[in-house]
Amino acid sequence: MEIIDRDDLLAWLRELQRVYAENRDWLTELDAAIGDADHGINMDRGFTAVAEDFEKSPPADMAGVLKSAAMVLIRTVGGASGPLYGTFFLRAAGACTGATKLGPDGVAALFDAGLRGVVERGRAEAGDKTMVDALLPAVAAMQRAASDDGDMRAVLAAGVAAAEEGMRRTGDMQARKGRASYLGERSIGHQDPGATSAFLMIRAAADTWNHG
Amino acid sequence: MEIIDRDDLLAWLRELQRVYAENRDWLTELDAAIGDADHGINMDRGFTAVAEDFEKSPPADMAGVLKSAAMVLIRTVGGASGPLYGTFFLRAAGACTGATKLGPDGVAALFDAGLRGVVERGRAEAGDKTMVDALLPAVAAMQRAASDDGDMRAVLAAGVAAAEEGMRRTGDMQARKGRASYLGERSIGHQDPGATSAFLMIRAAADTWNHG
Amino acid sequence: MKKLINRPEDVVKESLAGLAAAHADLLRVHFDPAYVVRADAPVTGKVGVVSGGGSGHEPLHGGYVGRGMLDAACPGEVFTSPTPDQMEAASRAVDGGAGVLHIVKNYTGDVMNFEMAAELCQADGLAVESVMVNDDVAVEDSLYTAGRRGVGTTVLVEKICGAAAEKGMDLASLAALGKRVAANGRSMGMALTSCTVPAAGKPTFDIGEDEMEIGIGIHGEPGRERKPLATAREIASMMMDAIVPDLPFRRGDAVIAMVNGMGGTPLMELYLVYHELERICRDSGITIARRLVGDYITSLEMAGCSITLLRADDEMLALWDAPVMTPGLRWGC
Amino acid sequence: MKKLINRPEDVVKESLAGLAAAHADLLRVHFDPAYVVRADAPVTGKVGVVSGGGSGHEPLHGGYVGRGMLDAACPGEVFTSPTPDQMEAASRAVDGGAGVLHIVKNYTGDVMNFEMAAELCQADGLAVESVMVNDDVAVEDSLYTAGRRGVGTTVLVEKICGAAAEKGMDLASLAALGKRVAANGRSMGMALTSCTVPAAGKPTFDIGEDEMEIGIGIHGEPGRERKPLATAREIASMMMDAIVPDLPFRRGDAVIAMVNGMGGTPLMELYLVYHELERICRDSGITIARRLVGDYITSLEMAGCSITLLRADDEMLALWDAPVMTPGLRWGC
Ligand SMILES: Nc1ncnc2c1ncn2[C@@H]1O[C@H](COP(=O)(O)OP(=O)(O)O)[C@@H](O)[C@H]1O
Ligand SMILES: Nc1ncnc2c1ncn2[C@@H]1O[C@H](COP(=O)(O)OP(=O)(O)O)[C@@H](O)[C@H]1O
Ligand SMILES: [Mg+2]
Ligand SMILES: [Mg+2]
Ligand SMILES: [Mg+2]
Ligand SMILES: [Mg+2]
Repeated sequence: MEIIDRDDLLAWLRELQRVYAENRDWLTELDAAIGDADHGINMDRGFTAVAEDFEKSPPADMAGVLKSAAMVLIRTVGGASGPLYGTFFLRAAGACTGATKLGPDGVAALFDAGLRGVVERGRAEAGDKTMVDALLPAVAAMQRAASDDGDMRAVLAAGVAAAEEGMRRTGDMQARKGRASYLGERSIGHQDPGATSAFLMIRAAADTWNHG
Repeated sequence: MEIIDRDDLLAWLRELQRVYAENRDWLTELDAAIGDADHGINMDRGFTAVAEDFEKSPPADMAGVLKSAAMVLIRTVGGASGPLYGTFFLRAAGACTGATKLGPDGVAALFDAGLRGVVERGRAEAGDKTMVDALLPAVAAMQRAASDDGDMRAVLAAGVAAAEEGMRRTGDMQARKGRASYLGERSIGHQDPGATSAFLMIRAAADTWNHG
Repeated sequence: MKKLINRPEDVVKESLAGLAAAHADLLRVHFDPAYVVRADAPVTGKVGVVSGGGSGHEPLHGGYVGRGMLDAACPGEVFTSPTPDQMEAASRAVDGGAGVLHIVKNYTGDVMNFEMAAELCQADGLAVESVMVNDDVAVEDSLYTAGRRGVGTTVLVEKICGAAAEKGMDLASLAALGKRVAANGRSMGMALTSCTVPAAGKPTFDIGEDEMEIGIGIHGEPGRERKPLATAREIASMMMDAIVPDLPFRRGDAVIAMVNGMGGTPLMELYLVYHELERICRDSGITIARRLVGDYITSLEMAGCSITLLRADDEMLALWDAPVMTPGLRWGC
Repeated sequence: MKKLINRPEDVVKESLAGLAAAHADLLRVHFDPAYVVRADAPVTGKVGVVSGGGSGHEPLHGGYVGRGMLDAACPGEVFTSPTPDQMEAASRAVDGGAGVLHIVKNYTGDVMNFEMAAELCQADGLAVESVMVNDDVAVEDSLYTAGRRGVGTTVLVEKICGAAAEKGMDLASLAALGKRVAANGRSMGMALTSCTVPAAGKPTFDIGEDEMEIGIGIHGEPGRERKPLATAREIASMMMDAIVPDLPFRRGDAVIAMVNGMGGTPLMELYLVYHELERICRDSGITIARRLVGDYITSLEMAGCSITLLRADDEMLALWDAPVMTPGLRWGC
């Protein structure tokens, strides 16, 4: 598919519920190693609530879908990831106000807006071993692919590959933000849970939108 | 030896310190099974204190030795066994007031007085699975041996054998006194710690006084 | 064994030193023989209220010394009854001329040691009365045992008798009141894990990862039965099924309820159990007039809880509400 | 996992229901969004004092709601920050017209959620000030971390600011006071065992039978170092060696000291640790003017303790002594 619309966003967010349920224990184990053993639980709770909310009252347009998801995440996730993913979707909603469909460059812009929100809220920089280390290279890769006139598949594939690479590289980093930072050098050698959930989010977009 | 004197009583009580230190863990394990895992600790603490007290101020006569031991045990043992062994030695002291030596029948009378004190204090009957089940047959056997004109060795040997037999038989009994009674039928199959410490006490007398 | 201690043999002494240092406004600790006594003892004309027992159940008993509860407490070694010389010295220290009440949990050791202490006091002209607490419904057939153990109701007897003594009640009436409270209280406990006596160095009992012990005593004594782990709802029901018919508690009764932690259970879980207890009482028409939720009579670091119900008349409720100022219980002042 | 619970996902809700039922005289619990609020809120003309954080630290924060301490507390899931909608609703519920003070422990999640809540309140015309508590000296180099964690000093900030608010202090002064208290408090914790988050079902970390974790956080976050088990004396020294030079506390300083249990440690051991603390302070010329010994900010059933020292001036001491009436802290009324 070359464009996505409201239903595709809905499908993506519903897919995220499945993905975080499936990866709940993995994310929690990653968080147990360098945090407080709840990231998988938080993400699962939040996206289950998002899916339930859509069941009850599916929003009418693209921005509405993302904004509803944001509000539900802010209300239900808590912890660090709640405000961060909440802000991500809030800003993503802002990026498609009024839109009914998005092409490859629109998708890249959506993720870029979300990323900016995360950085503003959490003040993390590249290399701090956070979700930013997956999101930042992913957004850069998507923007590059889009400006190279890549199609949707290419843009998403570039995002997934860069996010995965970024996620893996968090393993070697020393955390400087979030709970993991309290470990100092002991955080090295463990992959960051938030970077992992961010990678899963982008891969779910690719999986959902490429098989449309 | 055919008679015992003050020094023999002192030697016996000092030997008891060694015996209870050596059997501390065993007695405590027996108590862990059907009680609160402290009988060995209690006996060890008490008789260590008795020996220390003798170090500082060795009493002048037989009754004094037993009475001092009683007072120290009452002050330092606590639990059920503190008042019971305390009363045992208090009454034993009463049985040799004014005496400077005891023959076989005097020794039997000493243990008999102690036993009566234990029964008065604890109101246990034969078969209740307590120290009485070692003391009662032991005293009966010593009295029988003494009235058969047995010598000291014979009287003590009879006491040790009967105490050991009585101690072993507590294994099959259901406790009706003390903490172990809370277990009901679950107390069956475990040897009583107090009967065991009582057997050790009598055996220590035989060991000490027969090698004089 | 993992404990915040120095040498096992110094645990009780050093902990008492900490208690004394932390609460010098309320109490003093005497060593050799060891007892905890309220700062302003003896109070002239007032009956002295004394309790005691093995250590390891904190805040019981030392944490209840102060105003409006205990005048003195005698701490034994961990899970081992204190000795008559402690009790005698404590009794003398709180003797304000109106006699002394001993509150004794029904354990062979405690009973015999307090008996000897009472004999010593009385031989010396000090009037002593005793109240025995034996409220543990887990001990089923008390005819063939040393009788029921004294557990949670002890806290309530100490509070209510302490308040009455503070108000000037005489020794005979106080003993009668204490017996009435003891007679109307029932408890039952359960454990998820064992405790470890410092001097023993290893857990008192083994228990599987999916087992619990129902009817446990406060010294890790095995209880009624070993069962598969159940939910808080089921556990609360099991305990109430043993407690309620025993007195029995009846529709319309007003009670003081206690959900007590054994030492290793988070407060969060105790409130959760209280939520279940409240539901069961509501369904049975029993009114919880007053309540305590927290660690009041513990077993070292054992995980688990106990439930105590006391059928309370108006006098008991008024005495319950009276001011109390101790390290472990404080209100109204 | 051995816990007195029903379903892991209902733990927080059911425990709050128990808290509400047990302390109806002091507080109410609102669900959806969840917050605990004093029974008589809002108090007209008084600044509302609000805190909150993940659950599992009881009595913090819900147990400190009542008179003279918190007006409201927002409980998150276990060890997970609450959400802005809870904080906003709680702030509105205690708004008596004089604004609201947020007391926030420095964790990324708590800080960001309270930040969003403050934005929501302010957008609606409700004045909000925040005090951040970041007293954990175990976090050594705070330049390269999310900053120091908020731990034991939180209890003291809540008590002191709560008392000041009750006396009518205005929002700006209250925020300044809270910051002064936070700036003068230092803490350090240690653990003997791990805790288990109900929803995770297994221990957060593995620790050997003869190891301890020094500098642990209140969520079982690994600390400064894993060490062989030591005595209480050595442990108290290690913690004080980190705490004292940090502020630094000096000869002649008067402090409020807290020896806090992590949830699974018997009170007996906490008093023993207090005994060590007292000796160290005496030797260093630090005067313990006030103290708390007990479970005040816990980590579920974790065994271990923390020490907090607050250099207290006369104003703080007077506010410390002011009446407080909450489930978790009560004196003077
Ligand atoms: N300041 C920050 N900026 C960006 N991401 C952050 C920041 N702090 C933490 N994170 C991310 O949040 C993740 C942890 O989320 P989660 O476990 O749900 O929350 P908490 O740490 O409150 O328990 C981390 O793995 C990290 O990726
Ligand atoms: N009423 C009693 N009469 C005689 N012996 C008793 C009685 N009650 C208990 N005992 C004895 O005391 C022993 C336990 O002593 P100990 O463990 O030192 O005290 P406690 O039971 O108070 O911990 C039991 O094994 C039993 O032999
Ligand atoms: Mg986490
Ligand atoms: Mg015993
Ligand atoms: Mg004992
Ligand atoms: Mg968390």
